[in-house]
Amino acid sequence: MSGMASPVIFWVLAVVTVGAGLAVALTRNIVHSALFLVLTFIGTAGFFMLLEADFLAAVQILIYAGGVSVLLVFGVMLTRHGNIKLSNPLNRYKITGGIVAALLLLLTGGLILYSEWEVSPEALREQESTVSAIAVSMLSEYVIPFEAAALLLLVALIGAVLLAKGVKHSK
Amino acid sequence: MYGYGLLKGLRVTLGNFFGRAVTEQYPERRPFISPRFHGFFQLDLKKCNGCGVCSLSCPNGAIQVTSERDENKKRFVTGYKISLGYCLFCGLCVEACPRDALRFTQEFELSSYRREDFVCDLLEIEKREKICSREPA
Amino acid sequence: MVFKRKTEDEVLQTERYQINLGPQHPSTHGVYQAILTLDGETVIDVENVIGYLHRGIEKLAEDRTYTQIIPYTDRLDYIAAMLNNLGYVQTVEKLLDIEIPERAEYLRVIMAELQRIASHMVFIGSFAIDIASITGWMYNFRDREKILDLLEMTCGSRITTSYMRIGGVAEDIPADFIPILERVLRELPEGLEEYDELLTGNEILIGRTKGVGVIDIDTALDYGIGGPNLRACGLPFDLRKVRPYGIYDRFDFEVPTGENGDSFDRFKIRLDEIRQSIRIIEQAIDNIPEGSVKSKVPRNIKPNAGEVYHQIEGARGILGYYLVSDGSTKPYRLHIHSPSLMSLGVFPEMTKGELIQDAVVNLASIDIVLGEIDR
Amino acid sequence: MESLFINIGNLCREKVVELTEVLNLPEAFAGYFMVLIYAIAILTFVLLNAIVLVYLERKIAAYLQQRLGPNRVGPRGILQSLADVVKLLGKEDIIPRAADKWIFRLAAVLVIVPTVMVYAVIPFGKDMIAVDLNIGIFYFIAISSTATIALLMAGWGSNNKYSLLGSMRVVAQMVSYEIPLVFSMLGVIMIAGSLQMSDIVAAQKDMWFIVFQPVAFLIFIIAATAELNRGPFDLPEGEQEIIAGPFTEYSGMRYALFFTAEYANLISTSAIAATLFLGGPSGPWLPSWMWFLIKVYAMILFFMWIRWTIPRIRIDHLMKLNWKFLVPLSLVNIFVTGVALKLFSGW
Repeated sequence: MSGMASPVIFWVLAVVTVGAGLAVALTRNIVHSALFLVLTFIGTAGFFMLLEADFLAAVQILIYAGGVSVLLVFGVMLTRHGNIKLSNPLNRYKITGGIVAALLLLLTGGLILYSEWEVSPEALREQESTVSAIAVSMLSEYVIPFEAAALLLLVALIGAVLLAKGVKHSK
Repeated sequence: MYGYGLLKGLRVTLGNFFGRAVTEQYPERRPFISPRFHGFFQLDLKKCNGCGVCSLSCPNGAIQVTSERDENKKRFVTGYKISLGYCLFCGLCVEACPRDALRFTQEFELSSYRREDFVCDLLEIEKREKICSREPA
Repeated sequence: MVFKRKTEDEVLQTERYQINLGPQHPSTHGVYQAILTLDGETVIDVENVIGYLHRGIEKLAEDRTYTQIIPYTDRLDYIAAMLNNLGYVQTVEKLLDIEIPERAEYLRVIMAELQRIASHMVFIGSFAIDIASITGWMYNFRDREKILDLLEMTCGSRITTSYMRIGGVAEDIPADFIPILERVLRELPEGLEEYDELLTGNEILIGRTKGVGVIDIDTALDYGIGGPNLRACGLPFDLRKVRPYGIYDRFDFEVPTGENGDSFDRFKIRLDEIRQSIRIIEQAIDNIPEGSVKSKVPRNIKPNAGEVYHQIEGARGILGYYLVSDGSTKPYRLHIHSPSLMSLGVFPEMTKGELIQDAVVNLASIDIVLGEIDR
Repeated sequence: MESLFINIGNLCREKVVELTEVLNLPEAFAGYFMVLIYAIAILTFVLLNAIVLVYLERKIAAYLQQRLGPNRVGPRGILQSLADVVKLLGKEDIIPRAADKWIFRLAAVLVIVPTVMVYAVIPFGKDMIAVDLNIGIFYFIAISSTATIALLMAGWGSNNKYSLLGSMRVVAQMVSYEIPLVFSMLGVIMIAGSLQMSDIVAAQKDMWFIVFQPVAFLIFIIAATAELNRGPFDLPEGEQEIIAGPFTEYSGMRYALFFTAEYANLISTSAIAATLFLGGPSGPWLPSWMWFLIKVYAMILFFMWIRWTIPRIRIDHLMKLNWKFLVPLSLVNIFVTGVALKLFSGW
């Protein structure tokens, strides 16, 4: 991205993403808020693009934005009225929810503020593509977390299969 | 092997892909209409005496025949209206005609825009055609 | 934390909903409505709603002479008009107790079997289209056209034939009928081969129809189903064989039966029946005598007071006519026992617990014609 | 001939650069204009081909069924789809009263966006990729996965039970068939060693990947048919059961947009199949873009042939086919490819 355009794009993206994020929380219709969630994810993917992390951007769209459709299905199937207020049993805990959200914001904000970011554009330029860089670091430096995540996903997968099977038996 | 049936089906359709089309190309090529086809009606004025058997035989009462008697007490037809909107094209009237005056033609394009057009006066049509045919070409 | 076992009511219940299959729907055969209660894609309950095509043919018949009713029978099962004609005229003949000429009997058999083939072809075609093989439908209608041409040649109409008359048939066949018929009979097996390759052997079709919509013999008999649908359950009950009417006892043919009574058997049995009908027609061509085609019947038919019931093997099952005469020129009452109505009755039974897609296939497989159901 | 379109592109670029100089705009604007020009070119290509494909589909179906197909408008009916477009434009735009109006309206527009976006990475010819991203094929997968959302929006927004049922089927089908689709591509990517489209095309210089990866090609064809909602896998719009699925309530131009998207997807998926397995835009004698078109249309004809022959599969069989056959098979394929690569080329 050329120098002049990126601030403009950044601010457009920022407004869209944050606005959509707010809309997710504030919209009453659950399907609408899921759709705004898609917009939030796509905005985040845009940020990754701006940071020249194109692989991450594609992953963001594939996994999150694409995956929202499943969320939407759940939203449609598990709610009766299309109105969150009526179908969400946890809606009463306003104060608790507010406190948790504030704490989370504090935590992440603090982490962002106090971490020392190493920015080296040169190192980025050296690599041909982010894909191979990610591949190399995943299979060398971070191989144990990578495998652990894989194992976790496998467990989740088998668990899902078992749950689905169990429902069928009880019928 | 699973999938063999699908392949056989694909072969059949591919074979027919290169075959000839079997559909009728109606306005360009007139279809062959068999001689017995139940199309429009034709009334032979010379034979018809307006007896009204056809009208009686019609299950739907689609035919209206009016007749008068001339000075020799001989009956002749004065009006022959057939309502195509009610007609079943079953052919009972043609079969019932004792003098073979009524018969079917192969004309099948009988659609019309107005309801009134379905009431056809066979007498009028016959007369008109006679005049037309008399005129030199 | 203690986990309590949830009772039946506390377990997450899925909401059921209803959708209308018809009266305007791509796959109802005619104007028919089925109210499906669904749980997801599974059909929980089916409710038949009929009567959209009611024209009061039975009542109309009370105000028509015996001959005038014939064109109305065309409109009952409009896929197989010849068979309706045949059933009706044989009923009146039974009431009048008249003999009909040999040639007319043979012509009736030829026409009835041709019509049966045409009707089964419509079944195979619409079955194909209901599992979304539109090409199969086209091929069937291509071959059915040949039969319709033959019918048009003989009686002037393609669908509403009105060919049979009380005491015979309306007209003798034209001179070139038999050669053309023989050619068509030679060509039909080629077409059948094509359907076999395109449809019968198709794994997707087999997967969708085998074991789907199963009717066992007892259920079928309870619901009064006849015809191919009953034979698909494995019972070789064919009126042409069991209680021969007309001259059917002179023909040599087999009664194909199915094994499981599922949709596939109902599909397959029609293909087999087409082959048997071809056999019957071939025998009829060989043996057809010369002679008149209509016996002497008074123009005004006035049967003695009385009642009669006659049934024939229609394309869809047992087609029965119940006729009450009060001695006048018009029947006092005509009741038509329509096979489709019987078949439709079992549709909810066979569809419950299956998927929507199966419901469509099941509806196609029982081969209903709404003209006959609503009358 | 070979560099016809490249020359046109260069000519455009020169003119645009001149124009920006005349207008005294910053240099970067020339790049933006070029992006716009590429986008318009691709959109024209997609729309033109969609119109051709509507005609072609009807003709192919007709010939397979021993009919003639459209033959009224123009010679041999070639103007039929144009006439249809005009008719659709003139039709009333019906929005059901109970519909979620914004979602209903938006869905018809959104469905076309990812469809057109994937064309950015398709190699139409030698050096004829709009953006040769180094994650090319992954970009295609990511973008095309979002098409599900638009269809789901259409189904939910219509507030119609048939539509909702259809969009549920869309999600179930498209989300699950994405897995074998991606896995079947992996074999090719492993051999090519790159996600970049130009690298994948270059790797097939000697031999098309269909030779090395026949199983992957088979899986790709099946999964792609399911992703396209075509032919035996057209459950989401299964006419016999749920009228037209998510499109039931749509009429006029909105319906046409769904139709266009469907055919645009058909072209792009065929293009991907041609690029990954059939050597992309390479071939002797003819210019590369012509080879590419020939290969794409060969794939399209194949898809049409299948659609008009094979009956629709049932939903539970659909899922079984995916999870019990295609996914394991594609995993085995990846494993075998890896072992073979290790044995024969030592990475």
